[in-house]
Parts: sequence; C-alpha cells; structure tokens
Amino acid sequence: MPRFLELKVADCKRLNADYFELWLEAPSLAPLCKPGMFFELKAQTAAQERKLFKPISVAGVLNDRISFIIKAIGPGTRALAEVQPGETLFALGPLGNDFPLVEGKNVLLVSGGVGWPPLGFLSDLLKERNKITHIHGGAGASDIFPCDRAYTVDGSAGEKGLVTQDLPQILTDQNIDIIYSCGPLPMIGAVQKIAPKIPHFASLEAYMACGLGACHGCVVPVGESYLRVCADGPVFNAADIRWEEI
Amino acid sequence: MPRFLELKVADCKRLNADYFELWLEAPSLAPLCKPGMFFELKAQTAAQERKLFKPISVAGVLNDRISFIIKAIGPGTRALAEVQPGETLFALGPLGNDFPLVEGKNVLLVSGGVGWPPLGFLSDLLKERNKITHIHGGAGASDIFPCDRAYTVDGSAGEKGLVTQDLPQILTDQNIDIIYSCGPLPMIGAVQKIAPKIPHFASLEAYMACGLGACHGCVVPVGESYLRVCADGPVFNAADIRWEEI
Amino acid sequence: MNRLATSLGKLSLQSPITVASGTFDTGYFDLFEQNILGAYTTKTITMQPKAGNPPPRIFETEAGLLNTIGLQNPGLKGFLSEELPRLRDLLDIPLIVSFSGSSVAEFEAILETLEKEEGIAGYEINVSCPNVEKEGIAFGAEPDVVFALACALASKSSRELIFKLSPNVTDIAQIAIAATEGGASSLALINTLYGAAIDWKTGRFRTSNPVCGYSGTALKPVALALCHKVAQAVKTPILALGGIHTWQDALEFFYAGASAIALGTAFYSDPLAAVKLHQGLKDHLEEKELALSELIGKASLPLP
Amino acid sequence: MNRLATSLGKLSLQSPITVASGTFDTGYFDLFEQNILGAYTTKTITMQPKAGNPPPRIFETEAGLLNTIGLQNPGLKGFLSEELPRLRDLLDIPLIVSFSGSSVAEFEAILETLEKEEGIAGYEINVSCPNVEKEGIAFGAEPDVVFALACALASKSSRELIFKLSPNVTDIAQIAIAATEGGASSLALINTLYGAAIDWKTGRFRTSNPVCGYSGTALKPVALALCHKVAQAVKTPILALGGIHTWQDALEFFYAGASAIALGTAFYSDPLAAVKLHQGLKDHLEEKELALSELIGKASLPLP
Ligand SMILES: Cc1cc2nc3c(=O)[nH]c(=O)nc-3n(C[C@H](O)[C@H](O)[C@H](O)COP(=O)(O)OP(=O)(O)OC[C@H]3O[C@@H](n4cnc5c(N)ncnc54)[C@H](O)[C@@H]3O)c2cc1C
Ligand SMILES: Cc1cc2nc3c(=O)[nH]c(=O)nc-3n(C[C@H](O)[C@H](O)[C@H](O)COP(=O)(O)OP(=O)(O)OC[C@H]3O[C@@H](n4cnc5c(N)ncnc54)[C@H](O)[C@@H]3O)c2cc1C
Ligand SMILES: Cc1cc2nc3c(=O)[nH]c(=O)nc-3n(C[C@H](O)[C@H](O)[C@H](O)COP(=O)(O)O)c2cc1C
Ligand SMILES: Cc1cc2nc3c(=O)[nH]c(=O)nc-3n(C[C@H](O)[C@H](O)[C@H](O)COP(=O)(O)O)c2cc1C
Ligand code: FES
Ligand code: FES
Repeated sequence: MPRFLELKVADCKRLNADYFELWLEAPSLAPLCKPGMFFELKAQTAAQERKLFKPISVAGVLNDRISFIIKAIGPGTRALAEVQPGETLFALGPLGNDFPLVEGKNVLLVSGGVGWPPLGFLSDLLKERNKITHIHGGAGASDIFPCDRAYTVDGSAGEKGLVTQDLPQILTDQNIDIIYSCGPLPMIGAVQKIAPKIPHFASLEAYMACGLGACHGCVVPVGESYLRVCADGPVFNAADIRWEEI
Repeated sequence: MPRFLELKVADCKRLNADYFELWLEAPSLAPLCKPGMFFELKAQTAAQERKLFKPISVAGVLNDRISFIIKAIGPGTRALAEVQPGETLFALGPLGNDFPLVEGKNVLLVSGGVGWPPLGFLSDLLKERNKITHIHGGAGASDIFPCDRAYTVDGSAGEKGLVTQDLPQILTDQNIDIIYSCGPLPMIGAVQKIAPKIPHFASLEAYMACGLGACHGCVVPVGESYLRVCADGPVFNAADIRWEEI
Repeated sequence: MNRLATSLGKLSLQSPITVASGTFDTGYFDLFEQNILGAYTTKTITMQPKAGNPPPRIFETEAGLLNTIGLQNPGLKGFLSEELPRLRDLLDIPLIVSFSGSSVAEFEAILETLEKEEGIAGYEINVSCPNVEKEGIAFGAEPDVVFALACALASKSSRELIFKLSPNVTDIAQIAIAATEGGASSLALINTLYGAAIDWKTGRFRTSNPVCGYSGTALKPVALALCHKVAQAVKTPILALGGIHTWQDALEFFYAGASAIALGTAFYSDPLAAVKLHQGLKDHLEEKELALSELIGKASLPLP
Repeated sequence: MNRLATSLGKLSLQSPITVASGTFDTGYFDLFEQNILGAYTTKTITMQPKAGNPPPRIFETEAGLLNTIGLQNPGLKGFLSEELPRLRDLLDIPLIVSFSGSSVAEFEAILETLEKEEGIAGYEINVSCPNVEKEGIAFGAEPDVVFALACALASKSSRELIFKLSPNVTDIAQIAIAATEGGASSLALINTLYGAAIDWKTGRFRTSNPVCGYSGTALKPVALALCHKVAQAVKTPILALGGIHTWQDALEFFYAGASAIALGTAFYSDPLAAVKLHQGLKDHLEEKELALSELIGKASLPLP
C-alpha cells in the first residue's frame, strides 16, 4: 500500500552534467521497494507547489535509505536536483508492480537513458543466481552508467549507435533466456521485434498525473485495452503490448 | 522617463516582524527620485516570474542608493523580503508624480501603515524650511515609525485609536497651513472631511498592473473622470477626489 | 456541532467536499479517510465499454492540466458487475454515479438500469458528450436539449439528479435554467474548458487529440464567475468545481453560492488536498463561530 | 533576410508581434524600440467617451489577471483630436484602431469617420460588447449578427478588417466562419474569458464588477485550442493572443495556424516580453534556417 510522506533527504549529489543521485531516509518504505517500483516525488518549492509529482524509479535500497538516479530535464527534475541534505521532499510510493525474478538463467538487461536505474537495481538482485549481460544506451557520454556494453548516439562514449544494434549477436552469443528492458518505447519495441520469442519484461515510461491508477492518463496499448503504467505496470510483458499502435 | 533595470541589492534588513528595509544600487536613477514617486519592484524567483510587479514608494535616497520600507503582507512583498545583498531584482521606475514642495509653512504629515515611507522622505526635504508635525497610525506596534504622535488600533504603541482622532485639535494648535497624507483611502478621506479648506496633497494606493498608465487598472475617481494612480498620481489634490464614491 | 454539514438537493452531506468525476479513485483512501468527503462520485460511465483515446492523454501546462482520456470505462454492465459491488462495500459516504449517453434514450436506459440497484444516492449527468441526434453537438450546449433530457430523467428517479454543466457555452445561465426547469435537483459546474498544447520543438500536439479538456488552477476564476452567474439565475443548489485546491478557494465558491465543492486536479499536486481543505475550513468556521450554511451565497461587492 | 516577416490579411508585418488592445500604451516605447512590434493596436474606442467602471478594476489570480476596466476611453472625437495625431507622429509601424459599438449602425458610423483619417492601416472590431438591438447579448455571440456586421463594415473600407472573437461562445468556429463570409480579412482571438475572484476573508468580490475579463498565462491552452479550431474551419489569417509570454509560446501558436500574435498581460510581468520574444524567435529561426511563414499551420499529431 503506497504512502504519502515528507521524506528527509539524506544526500543529493551530482553525477555528471545531467544526472544526480538522490538518497531519501525512509525506514518504513525501504523494505517494501522492489526493482521496477517507483515513487512520485516533488520538491517543496513555491514554484512546484501546484505542479505534478515526477515518477522516478527506485534505483536501489541501502538499509533505511532509498536511492534514485535522476536526469534533470525540466522544471520538476531540476527542482529535485536542488534539494539539500536535511531538507524534506514529498514522496508518494512505493508505486507500481515489480519485475518477476528468475534463477539460473542467462539474463539480458537492455536500458536506455533514464531506464538504467531500475535495471541497475534489478541486476543487484539477480546477479548471484543468474548470468547477466547488461547493455545500455544513451544520447551521449553523460547518459552512460555501469554496464557490459555501452552505446551512444553521438559516439562520445562506448560504441556509436543504438543499444539494439548488436542485439541479434548478443542473444545467440550469450544464449539469452530472458530479457528485461527499460527505456523509451521505441527502444523496447525494437528489442521485442528482434527477439519476439524470448520472454521479455519491460518497464515503461509514461506521462503521469495521479500515479495511483485514478486518472487513466498514463496508459499504453496492452492486450485488448489501454492499461495504466502506474497501476497496471510499469512492468509489462513486452509481448502483450500492441506494438502496431506505437 | 522611467527605466526598466535589474538593480543590485545593497542591503535588505528586517525592521520588525512585518517590515523590512531594502536598499538598491541605482546610480542613474537615485538622482531622479522625489518624494511621492514609486518603483514597480519584483524579486527574481521562479514563483514570481509570471507575477505582477509591486508598487513601492521611494523611502529615501543616499548617494547612489534608493531605499524602500516594505511590509511583507503577501507573496510579492514576501519574495522581496528574502532578497540577499549582492543579488539583483527587477525595477521599473521611478514612476508617478511627486509632492509639491513648500517653504515657511506649518506642515502636517498624516500617514497610515505603509504610507509612512513617502512622508518620511518628504519630511527630510521639508524640515529645514518648514515647521513639521508628523502624525502616524497603524494597526499595531510594528506599524509605527518615527513621528511626532503615533496611534495604534490595538493600543500596543502610541495612543490607542485612529490617526485622525486628534486632528481638529492639532490643526488649530499647530495652525496648520498644508497637509500631506499617505495611507488607506478611508484615512485620507477622514482627513479631508475634517479639514476641507486646508490645502491637502494625498498620495494614494491602488492595485496596479502596468504601472505605466497603459492598463487603466489603478484608477480613482478624481474630478470628472477616473484618473490613474500610477500615471496621473500617485499624488492628487485631496479636494479633487470624489469622496462620495468611496 | 458539525459546522461543515451541507446539503445538495436531496442529499445531506457531512462534508461539503466531494470529488470531481474521473479524477479520483478509492486508491486515495489508502492515504486518507473517506469521511473527509461528503460524497463519492464515480468516473463517467457509458452504456458500452469505452477503450478511451490513445496515449499521450495528459499534459501539464503552466497552471493546469490537459487531458484527453476519452471516457475510458468498463461500460454499464462492467460497472454493475465489477465496480458497484466493490464501492457499495467500501463506501460509508453517499455514492453518486456519473454517466453519459449519446442520445436521450441511452441516458434513460442507463438511469433505468441504475434505478434497480441499491446503494446509489444520486446521479451526475455528464452532458459534455456529443449528441448523435444533433450532429454531434454536445448535449450540454443547447437549452432545449438539456431541458428535454432533464425532464426524461427526473420523471424516472427520485434520487438526487445533478446536471454537470460545461463552461464551453455562450450562456451557462440559460443551460442552468433549462436543467432546473426540466427537473435537475442540483447543478455541478464546471466541466473542463477546451485546451491544447504543442511541443514548440517539433510542432507536434502534446496529446493524441489536439483539443483536450483543461482543468486545474487556471480554471478557478472561470469556475467562480460561472458559479456566480448560475447562482444569480437559479436557486438550484450548486456543486462547484474547477481549480479548487485550498480551503480559501472553497470559501470563495461558498460565498459565490455553492452548497458543496469538488476537488479534481488538486489531488495530483497534493494527494492530501481534501484533508487540508477539510481541516482549514473547520478551523476557519470555528474561529468565526459560523456554520458553512451561513456563508453560502453571501458574496458582496467590494468597498472601493 | 527577415525571417520574422509575416502578413495579416492585407498587412505586411516586419515582426509577427503585436499588442493586445487595451493592454498597451506608447509609454512602453520608453523601454524598447517600437520596431520590435509588427503593428500597434489601440485600446478599444467607442462613439461616446466612456468613464469606465469604478475601482477596484483589477486583481491578480494564481495564473492570470482579472480586469473590469469597462472600456474607459475618450470616445471617437477625443481619439481623433488627442490620440490619433500623436500616434500618427510617433509610430513607424502600422496602426490598427480597435473600436466597438452598441449597434451595427454605430459600428458603421465609427468606421466611416475613421475612413476619412490617414495613417490607419486597419481596424480591429471588438464584438464582445452588449448589442442593444439584441437584448444586450454580446455581438460576438451570434453568427448571424457577426455576419451582418462584417458585411456592413467590409463594404465600406478597403483597410484590413480584423474581427476579434470572444472565447465565451459555444462554437467559435461558427463565429469565425460568419465573420469570414461577411468579409473580415483576418481574425484576432481570443478576447478574455469570464473570471471572478472573492476575498475569502470578507466574502467581497475583488473587483467592482463580480464578473471580469480573465487574461494571462492561464488562457494560453484555451487560446491555442481555439486557434486550432478556427484554423481548421477557415483559411482567414489569424492573429492569436491569450496568455502568450515567450517565443516558445509564440511558436505553439504559429504551428497551430496563427500568422501573427499579440502580447497583453505578459507586459505586466515583464515589460520587455516583446523584446525577448523577438530575439528568441529570431535566434530559433536562424538556427533552424527557417522563415516564420514555413511553420504557420504546420502542427502535427504526436508520436505515441
Ligand atoms: C515509471 C517511471 C519511472 C521513471 N524513472 C525515472 C528515473 O529513475 N530517473 C529519471 O531521471 N527519470 C525517470 N522517469 C522520467 C521522469 O519522470 C521524467 O523525466 C520527468 O517526469 C520529467 O519531468 P520535468 O518536470 O523535469 O520535465 P518536463 O517539463 O516534464 O519535461 C521537460 C522536457 O523533456 C521532455 N520529456 C519529458 N519526459 C521525457 C522523457 N521521459 N524522455 C525524454 N524527454 C522527456 C518534455 O517533452 C519536455 O520538453 C521515469 C518515468 C516513469 C513514468
Ligand atoms: C503607489 C504605491 C506605493 C506603495 N508603497 C508602499 C511602500 O512603500 N511600502 C509598502 O510596504 N507597501 C507599499 N504599497 C503597497 C504594496 O504595493 C502592496 O502591499 C503590495 O502590492 C502587496 O503585494 P503582495 O503580493 O505582497 O500581497 P497581495 O497578495 O497582493 O496581498 C496580500 C493580502 O493583503 C491584502 N492587501 C493588498 N494590498 C493591501 C494594502 N495596500 N493594504 C492592506 N492590505 C492589502 C490583499 O487583499 C491580500 O489579502 C504601495 C502601493 C502603491 C500603489
Ligand atoms: C483526468 C481527468 C478525467 C476526467 N474525467 C471526467 C469524467 O469522466 N466525467 C466528467 O464529468 N468530468 C471529468 N473530468 C472533469 C472533472 O470532473 C472536473 O470537472 C474538471 O477537472 C475541473 O475540476 P478540477 O480543476 O478541480 O480538476 C475529468 C478531469 C480530469 C483531469
Ligand atoms: C487591462 C486589460 C484591458 C483590456 N482592454 C481591452 C480592450 O479595450 N479591447 C479589447 O478588445 N480587448 C481588451 N483586453 C483583452 C486583451 O486585448 C486580450 O484579448 C486578452 O487580455 C488576452 O490576451 P493576454 O492574455 O495576452 O492579455 C484587455 C485586457 C486587459 C488585461
Ligand atoms: S497516472 Fe493516473 S492512472 Fe496512471
Ligand atoms: S497600473 Fe496600469 S494604468 Fe496604472
């Protein structure tokens, strides 16, 4: 059951020009967090007062603390980037479902940009009992996080190109049993197209208002209907998504 | 001719629970400022970005600096209260007309609350060549500034009551030749009613949008029409105001 | 003494705070107690299930929210089988069912079906949908259509009948009069304004439908003006909504003539908006030693 | 090459930025050069002088401005004797005179008088005023009235004839079609929405008229939606306004089909809004190697 709290900021540090890492003190919530779940966060500034919360995936949990890795791209995330340790912010969560866990598998993680954090968290949980290959892509060097193979559109880090470009090769070389992905819809769609038969769980992004399943604003075409990313996801079976509508 | 500038804050200090004093560096504007004139000021915060400027009277000038005495009563004035020395703020001014000056007269200054600053400034200019009596009133002790007789509604400073209560007495005792007033319209109206025959110049307050005479938002009923406090005032001959409409 | 008690037509409400149709869900009761609210309004249901519009469906503007949900709902049958039993079990507060139709007959059919169900205190009639019998012009746009619809529905039910009016009309007072004369026992206003947003980088609309419903803070002055206009035109109780966030906002609407208010978009910037509104209103009325009912419609002109 | 050049019906404008009637005055030219603007629009004048409404006339809301100025103006004669000569001397940019009347005959009489004067490039017809011949319903509310008015005025002038439309109507596209068919050579939209505010402490309206005109940031999504609706309905050039502040805002309107835009309330939060808009637009178009005219009406649907 999600909670709505003012959480204390334990730390907020810049990782590079675009990203920062936020740590929140949340003894009652930290144990509930699983990879795929997210929070609706909001800074307590006058300018953000009437604004929507920002959905941000849990990037990790350490004792009483929850971490988030956030790209400052607009007013909401920029306001979050400026919170100071000791201050509080508004948090609604944990929200959404989580990735199903596996054992003894060859696991491929595919992430793009801000899709990295939930897969980084997932990787921590899976790595002892599975063989993991994590490929990650982004627009430029600042979008790159720890992984086995990195790709950038501008070639400023890792290989130049899209994260999906070597996918067929990797699937056979690593004999992949299951795929977990998180990133822009077109990326997830490309993965699904290349590997339609491999079990594939994708965490989706969508513009959100309520975060609680009330507004039906955050839907994606799944199965016979439009499902809510916040309440029915964010993790979906990639095969169920109606890719022809995307 | 008014200018629109980003002015550097030389100082901003709290005077009491409600009021603060703001000093701006404005070498090109300071020499233009006369008692009665005002600026449209605005803090450079995200929350104030799309907000109206706040009309604030010039409270004094010292070399290159202009001072303001401001009561923090709402979002606009509270944002001004939080500016730090060295920061800049937006200033449009100097705006409006000024009080006509006199010599060799028995002058009465009547101010209420935030009406004090322009009369304080005026007093500085008049005091060498005139005999001045300054009476001032407010809701409580924090509204009281240097004057000859102070009145508060709650009795927490000076005499309990309205600034106008001893007016008939003062007019005769001091043999007053001319009155300058600034404060809420009902106060100015009361003064005018008690002393209809004495020359009386009043600086008026009004809700303002443009501050430049463009929007016709800040009018008062004067003479045959509605005149703009920002561009036709703020100083009016109190006898010209259509008091029956107020 | 419950200073917050109010009534909306035939309904006695323990709190004047309700929720805007389509914006709220029982999930919020994980965050606060339902008795903060005076009533619970469902999202609008239609005869047939509706898949709704494709994404993107929402976009936040400087001072409000655009949505083009497209009335996604499980249809009347789905509502009766899945939603209604759950709501009946869960709710201690009056349940108001919002519904819409594409013809007067369809509205009547939905109402007749709902009349057979227990646990429904009232209906909120959403007339912002296109009328198939009138070239797709919204039901709520024409006084004669609203009058006919109100007559048809009022004659079939003794439950509270709330007509929810759209602000996108030339003269909302005429619509309010028509609904009242037809038998609406209260009026909810306002539904969303028209709104749109475009990504200046790409020239693409931000939502799958260019023209959306516009809600939130930006609407408050519009909603208040229309609440005043309607309160001047009819005596029918008003459920006011549109951009309400705080107890001070709510007071403005009570003064303008609203008997109750609803929160919608406010929940998305503050999930506890209703709780804070409730507390603030309670404290204010206690301090003033007033009951809410003493303020309703008591707005006056300013001193110059 | 002037990438910012545009046209509005018969007018060629060196800048697509103009000013909203009633919000602007030549006093602003103390702060910036007039050639930032493509044209100058006067406040609305009427046949007889108007004293306007008593104070308080304005109030700022969370995201906009309420005003009830009441068309204070010196009347046609006063305008001709005091304002027009001054404007003619001062302006290097086209002058658009906004006027209004209380009957078709009064509109015609004003136009006929202005036709005799030089230095006027066009007229902006403000149809938001009550029509004395039609029980005080606003002129702009009824397509047939708008059509008749446009016919009457278009036949008497070869100058640019801009009809300024109100958003407070059920279907603005119908009004736009009527104005176009009657002979309006361009359309300005939108005028203010209805809006009100009440002081929650006292229950008093914040302005001397309870129902005001509502302008500013809050209006932008509404103005954009209506600009899109009108652009879909008619080919008549559009002068868009309502809540525009930044060059990004302006781009949204160009994509939605506007040939030019106007700033109003924006001046009150930033007196240099037009200068920044001009610069931002210029830089953007240079970076993209585009002329403004290439963007107009090029909005498209989003990728899902
Ligand atoms: C379930 C979920 C989990 C998420 N987890 C994370 C996370 O762990 N870390 C993180 O940094 N972000 C995450 N996001 C994305 C994050 O929510 C958005 O970046 C944020 O809402 C942007 O808000 P803003 O106010 O800063 O910018 P906005 O003003 O909303 O957007 C700024 C600009 O960026 C564009 N934009 C908005 N969203 C995106 C996007 N997703 N990708 C590219 N451009 C965009 C907009 O069009 C706009 O032009 C997640 C989103 C979802 C739905
Ligand atoms: C020509 C002129 C000169 C002025 N000079 C000064 C000055 O030197 N120092 C100074 O402190 N102020 C001065 N004022 C008043 C000042 O402009 C207002 O207090 C300010 O605009 C309030 O803005 P805000 O955003 O802080 O509060 P708002 O949100 O605008 O108002 C906060 C609350 O206070 C109420 N309120 C607003 N204005 C007043 C008022 N004047 N009196 C009582 N209640 C009010 C409102 O109804 C509201 O409830 C002057 C005004 C004018 C027109
Ligand atoms: C996401 C969303 C969904 C909505 N769905 C409905 C609906 O199903 N039926 C309805 O009558 N109004 C619907 N509305 C309109 C609201 O009930 C309300 O009239 C409007 O949002 C104004 O109130 P607010 O500003 O407080 O949100 C919806 C609004 C939003 C934001
Ligand atoms: C103070 C003020 C005065 C106005 N006066 C007029 C007017 O005389 N004639 C007119 O057609 N519109 C008038 N308007 C409406 C504006 O021209 C414009 O249509 C509206 O403000 C929306 O634009 P904005 O949001 O950019 O201000 C006025 C608006 C304001 C704020
Ligand atoms: S954000 Fe409201 S349903 Fe998902
Ligand atoms: S504030 Fe605009 S005319 Fe005075």
